[in-house]
Amino acid sequence: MTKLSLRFDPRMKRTLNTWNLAGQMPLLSLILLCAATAVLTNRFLSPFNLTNILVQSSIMAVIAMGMTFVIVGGGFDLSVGSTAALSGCVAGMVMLEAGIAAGVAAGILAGAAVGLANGVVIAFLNVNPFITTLGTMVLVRGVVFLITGGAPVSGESGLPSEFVAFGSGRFLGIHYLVWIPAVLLAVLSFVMHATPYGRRIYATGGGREAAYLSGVAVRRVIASTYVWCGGLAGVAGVMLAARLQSGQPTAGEFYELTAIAAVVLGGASLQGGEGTLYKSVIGVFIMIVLGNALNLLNVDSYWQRVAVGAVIIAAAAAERLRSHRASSQ
Amino acid sequence: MTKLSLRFDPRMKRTLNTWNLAGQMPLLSLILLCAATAVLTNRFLSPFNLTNILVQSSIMAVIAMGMTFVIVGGGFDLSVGSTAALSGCVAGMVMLEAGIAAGVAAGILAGAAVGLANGVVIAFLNVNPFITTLGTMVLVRGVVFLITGGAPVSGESGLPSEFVAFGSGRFLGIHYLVWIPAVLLAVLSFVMHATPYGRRIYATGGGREAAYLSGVAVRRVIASTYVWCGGLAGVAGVMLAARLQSGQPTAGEFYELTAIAAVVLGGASLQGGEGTLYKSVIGVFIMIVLGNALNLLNVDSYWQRVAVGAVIIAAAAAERLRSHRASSQ
Amino acid sequence: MARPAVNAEGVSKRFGATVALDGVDFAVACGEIHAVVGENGAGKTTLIRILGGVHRPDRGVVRVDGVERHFVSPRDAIAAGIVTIPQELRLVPALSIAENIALGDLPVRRFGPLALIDRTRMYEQAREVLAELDFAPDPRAAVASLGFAERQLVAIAKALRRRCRVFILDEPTAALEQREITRLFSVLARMQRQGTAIIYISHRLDEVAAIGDRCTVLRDGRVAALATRGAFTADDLAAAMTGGAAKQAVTASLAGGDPLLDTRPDGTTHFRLRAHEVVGLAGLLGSGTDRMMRGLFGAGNEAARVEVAGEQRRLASPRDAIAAGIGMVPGERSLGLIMNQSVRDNILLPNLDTLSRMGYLDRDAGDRIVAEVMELVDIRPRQPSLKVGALSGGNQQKVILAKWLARRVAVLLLDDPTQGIDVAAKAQIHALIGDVVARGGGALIYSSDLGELARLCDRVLAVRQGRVMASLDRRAGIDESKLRNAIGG
Amino acid sequence: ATAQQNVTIGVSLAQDDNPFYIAMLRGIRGRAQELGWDVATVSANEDKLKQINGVQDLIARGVKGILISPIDAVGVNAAYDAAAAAKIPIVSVARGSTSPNQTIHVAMDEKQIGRDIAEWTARRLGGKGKVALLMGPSGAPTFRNLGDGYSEVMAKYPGIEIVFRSDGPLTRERGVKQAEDVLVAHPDLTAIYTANDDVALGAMQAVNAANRKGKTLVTGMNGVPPALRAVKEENLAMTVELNPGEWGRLGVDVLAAFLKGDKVEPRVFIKHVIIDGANVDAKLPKT
Ligand SMILES: Nc1ncnc2c1ncn2[C@@H]1O[C@H](COP(=O)(O)OP(=O)(O)OP(=O)(O)O)[C@@H](O)[C@H]1O
Ligand SMILES: Nc1ncnc2c1ncn2[C@@H]1O[C@H](COP(=O)(O)OP(=O)(O)OP(=O)(O)O)[C@@H](O)[C@H]1O
Ligand SMILES: [Mg+2]
Ligand SMILES: [Mg+2]
Repeated sequence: MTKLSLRFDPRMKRTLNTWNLAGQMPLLSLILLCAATAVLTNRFLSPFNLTNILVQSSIMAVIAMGMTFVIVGGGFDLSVGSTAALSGCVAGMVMLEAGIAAGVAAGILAGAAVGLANGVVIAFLNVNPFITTLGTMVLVRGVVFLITGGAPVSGESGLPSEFVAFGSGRFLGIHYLVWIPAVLLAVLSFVMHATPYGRRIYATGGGREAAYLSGVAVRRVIASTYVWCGGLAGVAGVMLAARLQSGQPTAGEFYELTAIAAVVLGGASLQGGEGTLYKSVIGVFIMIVLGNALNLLNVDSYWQRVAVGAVIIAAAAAERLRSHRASSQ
Repeated sequence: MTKLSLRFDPRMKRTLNTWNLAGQMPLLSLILLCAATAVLTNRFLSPFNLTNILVQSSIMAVIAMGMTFVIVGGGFDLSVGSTAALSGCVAGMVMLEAGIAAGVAAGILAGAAVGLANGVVIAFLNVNPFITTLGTMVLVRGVVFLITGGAPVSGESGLPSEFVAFGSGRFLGIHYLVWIPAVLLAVLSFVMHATPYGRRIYATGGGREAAYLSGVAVRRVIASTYVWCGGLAGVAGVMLAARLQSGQPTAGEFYELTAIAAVVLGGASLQGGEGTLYKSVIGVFIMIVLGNALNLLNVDSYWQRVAVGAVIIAAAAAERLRSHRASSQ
Repeated sequence: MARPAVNAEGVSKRFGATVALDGVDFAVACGEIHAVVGENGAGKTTLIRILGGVHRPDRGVVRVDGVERHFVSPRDAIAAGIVTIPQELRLVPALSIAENIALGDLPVRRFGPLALIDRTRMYEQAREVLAELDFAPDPRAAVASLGFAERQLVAIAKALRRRCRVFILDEPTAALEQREITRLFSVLARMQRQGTAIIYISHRLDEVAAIGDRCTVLRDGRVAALATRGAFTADDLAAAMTGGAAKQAVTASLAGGDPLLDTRPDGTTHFRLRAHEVVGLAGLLGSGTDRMMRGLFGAGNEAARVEVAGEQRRLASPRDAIAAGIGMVPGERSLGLIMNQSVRDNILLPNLDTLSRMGYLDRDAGDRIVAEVMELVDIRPRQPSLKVGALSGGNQQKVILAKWLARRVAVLLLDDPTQGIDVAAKAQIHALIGDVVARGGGALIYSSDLGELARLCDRVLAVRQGRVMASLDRRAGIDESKLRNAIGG
Repeated sequence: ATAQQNVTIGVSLAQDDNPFYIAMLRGIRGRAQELGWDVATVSANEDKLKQINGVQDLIARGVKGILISPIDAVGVNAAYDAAAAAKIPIVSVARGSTSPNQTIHVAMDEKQIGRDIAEWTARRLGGKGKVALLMGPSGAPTFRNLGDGYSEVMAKYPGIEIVFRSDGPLTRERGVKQAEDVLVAHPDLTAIYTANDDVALGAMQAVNAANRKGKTLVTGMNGVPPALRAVKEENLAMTVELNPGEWGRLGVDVLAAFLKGDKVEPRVFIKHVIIDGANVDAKLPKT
């Protein structure tokens, strides 16, 4: 072992070593899916459709990144869909009164507040994350209906036009909605991999007791992952409001399951301690491209469900190949 | 320690020792809930309403019992709602052709078959249970729509009248629909606690590696829990068809989350190895009584969600009191 | 030698790039105790896992009574009469002691096709086998309520209960006290007389020399030596294992620096640890030494109030303790390590704050520290990116020490740090403790091996029921028997 | 003085998060207040069992009559049976049931609405074009009937081809996403039928983003205010006004008449009105 090789990030090294197959199953699945669709319909690779896919993936990608924090930290969050709806509606309502900046800030803060509540209950009261976030999922949805009266939030004459324009606008040819997850991915990957805080999340998820005995403030770390998740669900909710040109109280149903599926497809373990942001985003692409492909191919909506279910299982089974050698049983 | 005391089931003894508080939190929560409601409305304790509650709980109780098998065995099943819909529709379709008995059998078998598929993928291919059963949840729903064309199954002139009568009939003053979970609870509790097979489920969920090294066929045990879960979801689906006087392809949405919530409220651990059937049924009662109480009190449906979410979290937090000492941090 | 009850012929096993076994021949006869020794990672566990049906060999065959067998799972091996006490404790914490003991072969009463658990018999059987080990817990208590060493006894009882022809014990005594060890040996002797073939793995070489009829020494996955009783001593074994002469453990320095750690003088648990001093804790099973240790580290139920280097401190969490310059090596490795993370990540975990440069992690500095400390502690292989779970037990233990050495803590709390560790590694760990003490640190050490305490410590505190009952000083002479009397063994 | 003992009626909604039902409930509450009645509401959120349970809870609560919007024509018949057993009249509003115990049905003619939308669209297209159908949730009969009526008429136009058909939730998000995908598959799409205004508003966004405004017609259903505004701005080609508030009031009136002992027809229809550029101004809420 030379002195030099020590300077490499061991993670990167491992990735390189095993690039060929293991660890890259999610990417391979995605490429396979794209290739198959491209063969079946030439419209798939049209610039217009690729833009569609990016935009359609953008919101779920932001949610899945938040979910990655929680899952790596050993947790679980079912409340992201309701939280996104709350944030979108709060953003819309505040925006109509106090301007775009205030609205956006309020929406994101509302999301982070839900995350904080989840985090405190789970980490400090030790309540099971599944049941806690199931509770908040239902509760927050109720709050959304209460504050909106169940009606979409768009005021008399719609949300502010700059905000609506943001939902479909572009910068350097790429939608703003796509820039957001791109920038977040870069920044958050840095947080998870290059900061002590990030390493503590992995350690806590990988072995809470051992992390605790190594001086990690495990409760605070766990609570913080839910704040990230809630805050990012808030960002997603605001993006959704921009895209739907309104705050939608019913938005975000089933987002939690899609997001968790994406993160798991990206190779994270629900046991905690494993998972990578960019792979979670690949997991999102798998889910979105699949839906897009089935729509392009005009597959009957009943068969679509069958196909989606089958592909989820198949992709997860493929991902298992990777870890197969690692686990003895 | 006298010879006599050896004859007691240790579980019972442990329960007796700690009866006062620990381990009985679910029951206490339920009693508290009932007492509060009874104070607020005198209609709550009317015989009509108590019958309501029993009938309303019956189907979810059957599903929750199946879920208890899976969760005790260390697994997770999101597909029970779709499975119940499948079983109800299959039962209806077969019944219209070949009579009630054949229909009922076909429905239950369809459920068990889904469970077997889940079990094989999870136990033998080692795919994550969350993602596998999320996949089957979507896939099976697609299959239900395909076989029914999306329309309820009730034939030209409805399902056989004896079957429909069964859905509202009584035996010894108690609805058939209530007898089923009552009998199942007795039989299955016996299976889980008094047979070697039952203890192997607990052992596998509580320590898969240890069970494996002790010669337990862990994979077969795990797969079997999903078969129970699927089969019982099948029973629930047939009960549902009787109650809905038709096979309903859209039935059972969100049942999975309610069932898991009930099981966890009943003190089971999603880590596996812990959980008791009768307590899961108490968890179901908590959920159903809560809905009943909110309806009787004419709570606005938005506030209902807030209340349901809050109570779920509160009940889970109360249950934590029990295990609080166990967890060091 | 009689016909072997079970034997392995030319078995090889690789894990990825690691060759765990390379053409090993091994046999054990009925009524024989065949000991297996070797350094950490020599392949002992792998060998008996192959015999026990957990692993399948890449090459070579396993024969039972001369008949070739291909076990697919432990169930097959158990059915063939081969029962193993695994090295890593494998019990189901949520189940009762009796259920754990009976697991896999629950006693039943039959009613036609129906088989029901016979609880009465289950408890009786549990009580019986536990009694053979002089251990009398309530068999209905959950295993989760037992201490680590008590669980070891349950694991032994569990194996004893199975009527078996071949009995494999993988380091059964690692966490045990002399008293339990003696009991175990008498049980083994009886089984031997009844014709059971016994395979016994241990790092306690004097034990091996005492009870082994034959002894196989493994080195780097090969058989380095095979000797019969009388033809080997503990020193010979050590030499064969390492391929050279082993150093004996260091003796501690002269004590007496400034006080490093002083518990509040609340009567019975009061004691003081000085710089340059190694203080031992001795106690029987359940005497509460582990709780004392956790408490001092801020991980007990209540915050600890102690004086560290003359300063009053309230240690409410391990974080406080670490900030005060204390490090702990817990008694269970899974509590000291995050198994699915790399050696590097594990070593850096308690050091992240010192590597923080304006919020981000200084990777280069981290790599330097890891490389340095891996060299110092001699972790093999020197591969910082390897998952800790793939290391042998001895190396895992060294990684835990490395975490604290990288931080240069002043006080080390060590809960049975050499449990399950080979002689060479043990000597290395003793030397490392010596280094810490030499540069002005102090160490508080619990060990299940009283001899180790006697050799290592300047002072030993005898603990009973969580209280310090006596203090033995090196100057007054410490030896095993004195210690045993002091702790009531 | 007669209403000393307050009459309480029960309302069982199929959903509580859909603008249609929210408006309907508002109509019910408004009319009930005028009559001095109390209203107890339960919502099923599209779960049939939950709807049966809710009706039982209403009965347990002692309501004098029930307005129900049944999720399914057969599936919640047990609720009607329970009401009949308790001798409480049960009036279906909007959706209907096959139960013999259904007292009255205040209905819309779903198939006819579907046909009317199709006729309107076909006329606009001049009998030629490619059409996509974004229908309602799988298994919901209302939306199946709407779609069937629509398809039935379109089948009579040889120049019109249905190129895409899909079930899905009634959300704006789904409208955007599916319209985007369909427009990729069929850039020359000439019309999108949607089962609901929210879906229509989403589809409309995708159409505008693809620069197909005016070339791909989007039709809605329900006539909620944002949809009316969109019709006014010519983003949405048309929608159908169902006036759910009026519907709710009618339901209460019918129940009141029945409770008084007046004779009521078993089926009462509510009128639907097609709203397009021609008549939208009259319908827009006054600002
Ligand atoms: N802890 C473990 N270590 C190594 N291998 C394991 C472990 N657990 C399971 N396996 C693998 O799982 C396989 C089947 O295990 P198990 O005995 O639980 O399955 P089974 O289906 O019940 O048995 P069988 O197929 O023999 O009837 C074994 O062949 C083994 O390879
Ligand atoms: N499942 C596994 N995956 C990868 N490597 C393994 C695995 N099991 C064992 N090894 C490696 O095989 C070698 C032999 O390990 P084994 O556990 O047999 O050693 P041992 O002699 O029992 O050591 P110890 O005294 O520490 O228990 C070691 O290098 C170890 O790291
Ligand atoms: Mg070993
Ligand atoms: Mg097997």
